[in-house]
Amino acid sequence: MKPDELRSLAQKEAEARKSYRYRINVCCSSGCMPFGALKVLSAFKDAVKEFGVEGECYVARTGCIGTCSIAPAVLIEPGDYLYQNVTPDRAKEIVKEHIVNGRPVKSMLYGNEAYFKKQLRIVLRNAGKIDPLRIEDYIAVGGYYALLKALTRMTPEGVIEEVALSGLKGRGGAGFLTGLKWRYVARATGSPKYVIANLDEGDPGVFANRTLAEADPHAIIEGMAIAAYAVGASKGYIYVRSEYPLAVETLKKAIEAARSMGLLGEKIFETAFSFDIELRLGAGAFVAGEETAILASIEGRRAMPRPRPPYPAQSGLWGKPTLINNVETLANIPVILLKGSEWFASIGAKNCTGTKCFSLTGKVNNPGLIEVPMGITLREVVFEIGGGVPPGRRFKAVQVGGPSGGFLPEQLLDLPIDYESLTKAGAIMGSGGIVVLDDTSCMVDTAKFFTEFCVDESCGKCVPCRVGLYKLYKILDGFTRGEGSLEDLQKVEELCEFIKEASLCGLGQTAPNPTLTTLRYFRDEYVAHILEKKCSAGKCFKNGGGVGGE
Amino acid sequence: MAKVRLATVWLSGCSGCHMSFLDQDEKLLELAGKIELVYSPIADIKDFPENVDITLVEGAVGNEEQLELLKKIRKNTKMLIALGDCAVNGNVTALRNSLNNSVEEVLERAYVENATIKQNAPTNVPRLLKRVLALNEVVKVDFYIPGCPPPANLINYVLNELLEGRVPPLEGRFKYG
Amino acid sequence: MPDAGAQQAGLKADRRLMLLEAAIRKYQYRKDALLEVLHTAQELYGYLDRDLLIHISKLLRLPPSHVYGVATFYNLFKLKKPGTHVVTVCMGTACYVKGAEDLVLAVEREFNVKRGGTTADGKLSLFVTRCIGACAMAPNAIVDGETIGKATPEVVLKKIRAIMEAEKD
Amino acid sequence: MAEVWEASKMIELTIDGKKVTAKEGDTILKVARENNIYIPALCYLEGVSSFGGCRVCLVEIKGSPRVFASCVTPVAEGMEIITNSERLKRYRKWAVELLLSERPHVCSVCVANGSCELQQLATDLGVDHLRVEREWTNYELDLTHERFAYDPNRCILCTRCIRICDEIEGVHTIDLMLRGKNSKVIFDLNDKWGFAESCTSCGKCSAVCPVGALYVKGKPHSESKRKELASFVTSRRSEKTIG
Repeated sequence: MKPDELRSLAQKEAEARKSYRYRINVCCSSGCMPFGALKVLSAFKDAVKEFGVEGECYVARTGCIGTCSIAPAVLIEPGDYLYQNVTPDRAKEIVKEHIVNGRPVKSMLYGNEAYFKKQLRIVLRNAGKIDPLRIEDYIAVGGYYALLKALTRMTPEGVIEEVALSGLKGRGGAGFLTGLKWRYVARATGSPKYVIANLDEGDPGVFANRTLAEADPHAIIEGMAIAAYAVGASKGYIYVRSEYPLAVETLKKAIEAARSMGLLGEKIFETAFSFDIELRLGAGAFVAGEETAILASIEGRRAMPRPRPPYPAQSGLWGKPTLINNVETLANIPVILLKGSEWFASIGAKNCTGTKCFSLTGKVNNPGLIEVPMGITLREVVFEIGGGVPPGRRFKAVQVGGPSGGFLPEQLLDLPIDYESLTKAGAIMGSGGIVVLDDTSCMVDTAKFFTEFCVDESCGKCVPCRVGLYKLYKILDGFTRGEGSLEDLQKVEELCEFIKEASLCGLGQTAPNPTLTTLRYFRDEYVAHILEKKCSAGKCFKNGGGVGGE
Repeated sequence: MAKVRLATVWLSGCSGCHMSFLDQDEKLLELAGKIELVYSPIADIKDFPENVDITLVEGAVGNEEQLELLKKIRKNTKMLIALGDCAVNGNVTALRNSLNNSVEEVLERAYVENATIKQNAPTNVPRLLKRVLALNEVVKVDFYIPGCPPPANLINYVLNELLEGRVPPLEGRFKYG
Repeated sequence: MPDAGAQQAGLKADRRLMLLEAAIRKYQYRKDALLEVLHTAQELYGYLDRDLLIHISKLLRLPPSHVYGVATFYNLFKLKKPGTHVVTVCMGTACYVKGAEDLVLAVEREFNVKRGGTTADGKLSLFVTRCIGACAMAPNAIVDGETIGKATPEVVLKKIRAIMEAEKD
Repeated sequence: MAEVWEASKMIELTIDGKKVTAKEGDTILKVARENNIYIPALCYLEGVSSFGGCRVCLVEIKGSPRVFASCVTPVAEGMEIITNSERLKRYRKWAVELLLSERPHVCSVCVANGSCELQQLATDLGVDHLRVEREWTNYELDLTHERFAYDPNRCILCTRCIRICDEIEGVHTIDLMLRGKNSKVIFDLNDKWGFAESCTSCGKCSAVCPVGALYVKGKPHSESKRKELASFVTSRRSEKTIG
């Protein structure tokens, strides 16, 4: 594709968009699909024809709008009218009233403004508003312009500098400065170099990356191409969980579309830069999301992490310099290049710029996919965006950071969301899961649940993680069945320290977090389990013994 | 100075640790000057006494009677010592834990399948526990003397140190297992 | 033409085998394509049996133990034939918090099947999975590919019973 | 050859306060051993690639709060390494205790009793009891090979056998199956050893097994064991890995 062709295509698309008075965006992401989104989509298409308004009303199949609790969700532009729990019957009524008569159907609207008020959508800028399967839709909203800019008006070092100045940190969890990581790879000797987009979002309860891929796959592809240009790579891999069939399909089609338009392949935009992407599927191993394990998996081996150094930046795929970025990190890149690092750095908190996507789930009134500026407090997320816990229940704890994230109590809710504050409190940013617990959850049982998850997902290479976690699980399991003594609590702490400090990779190093934070903030529950055999949530002691109230 | 009240107990084990204890030979005489043996399989005392200073326990906990006895020992003893590997970690006694069968199947295997005469499992004896337990799985243990069996001089060394009021470090002095 | 080794490995020279070998050719017999090849094989055959693994190891020139190690490392690959019908209960955080365990227990009890296993008659398999990503509709169960959101034991059991009944007719 | 020597720079560092000179790129464990400083290790085997799994050879490096597996961490100029702090002893003890509790390691009925590296470590580190519950796994004993035997109940998953079979014998008969606590050493497609077609019966695996999991039938374990490979093997290997 020539630079001019991109511009003229964008223009043509934008005009076509303008020619419609209304645009009906039907969310067809994994959150809405199981609840009949495709039927709703065809119902809208039929209704538009039936009422003869297909000339002024465009029906689009889009990605996630973010309000997964009201699936299937439909967004009508202009005015961003959001309809909830739409059925094929309701679709017909909406077309008749809203489009034909110009009267939005108030009774079906999702009237929750607070949910959107504190959100800021940069990564999810296009989610729910473009058709992910039409590359033209992406180009119409300025897609691939950043790549064009990078290739034609910036040096690789200039791109790295821009990303570095933006202060963007890796969104995969560890929070390493993205610009710095790129520089390491750019400076590493060895050829060829590789770029890997990490979409192995194995954390239970986290679906931010999946939603991004389903809603705006080209943002990831464009980000990867820019990264490849910056570090000098010509080959990229997207590593996706195979449990995400829709994301896999969407990405596959997006890569093909980009290839057929010449946005991937040889001599992109008639420059010397060539880059192509291959999709690689995971197969159900949480640990494969770890940097060195992802390498093993792409090389077709057991996804067992290896010690670092050498870091993948020096010796990655097949021993070559490799850049591994989370897909959310990559989706930020095009915006940073277009709007500038200064603009990006002005968003969020000091030392922690930009936004973060979270899947907000658990005992909260408005679960869904949210994107918030860094530095926002947990209270704002849980109570303003999430609308608090269900009526009649009491907030107990919030878990940030997936299965190895810590649990934070009420008194820490004013903590700002940034890498440092979370780590200090015993939680982690992780890949973006926020799970809210109310008084129906037992903290001992919950710690046990997450420890069990990590036991199942441990690769088995190092002793602390393979054996230590299992022993920890057994002790916690004992507590929920009325076994154990107060002395065991100290043993648990010692064992946790060993696992945290001596494990080989991030899985083991963070796996004790749920146990350690529940011990730190909810010790009284452990004591009640041990001494009184009492579980205030009524979860434990179900198989004989104990006096847990049901 | 009053003599230290010492007890030795034999739970589920082969008695090899007690043999090793007796192998202290002439050093036993020295020891005898400092202690009073208040309970032991080698002395005919029916009930485990109160106010015991040190109890050496050989063997793992294999049946209900031993479970009760060990709890009583703990209650009546200042310092409880696990003597030998069965007491320390179950050892040979606990090998039956690998058979995921019920207690009945274990008995069947031992007393019927592998018996040549009188093929029937004993009935009027304490019931076997489902799982053989090391001492520290039941009660708090104050000191461990590993070995199968622990050598006589190790037992002697530990006892003498303890009688002197010191807790001897064992790193490198014993053989694990 | 199917590879000569296929018959040796006891595989039928059918369409599935043709597609599998075509996929392997597409990856140019590269050793690092093992995961992709296993994915393809499982899609075609439903599960990975011994003959299939031997054949793959020969074509990719990988040691059998390596292939077996990889196939068993990843949860998704099944080495045993699953039941005619499959129930999968999501055990992700959101689902667990909202009572997914009760769903599993209900199915286990009613159909006498353990999680990860298949009923004695081979009719029903029960699997648990870690997060299908529909957390806002937790708890979720998937019965023969159909997702049931905000599931209760009653609804899930009813659905399974209906499927099993339909089978009988 | 000459190139290789020129390429390896010599650097200085201290181990436990002792100044030593080392070749750049060498691991901490190798340098320590060359200087007669003992760092305990279990999964490490000279002559094959390092695994870094047992976490027994952990050391501290001044300036970092972390601990490092010395068998895989390369030395660097000016590094100050501590090999024997109280913290390290605590961690090593946990590692050995956890291994002993993972499967039924009953020394008195084990072929390796007296020549077992795990047993020796337990002794050295003062593991006089286990703080966690023992697992009594019941894997089937594999006696199908005419010369060797395999008892998975004694395996500590150090992967020495896997590495030597792959890297020295070059056949890769052995690998791991499953993962995490269910991991198990297997031959070919989880076949019985005697039926594993690719096995050359060379015996290297049993010679390097640190415990009594793989052993030669009818021969005292102490006589069939080797902690180190023949020097011609190790020297060739280390040359290869310099570049």
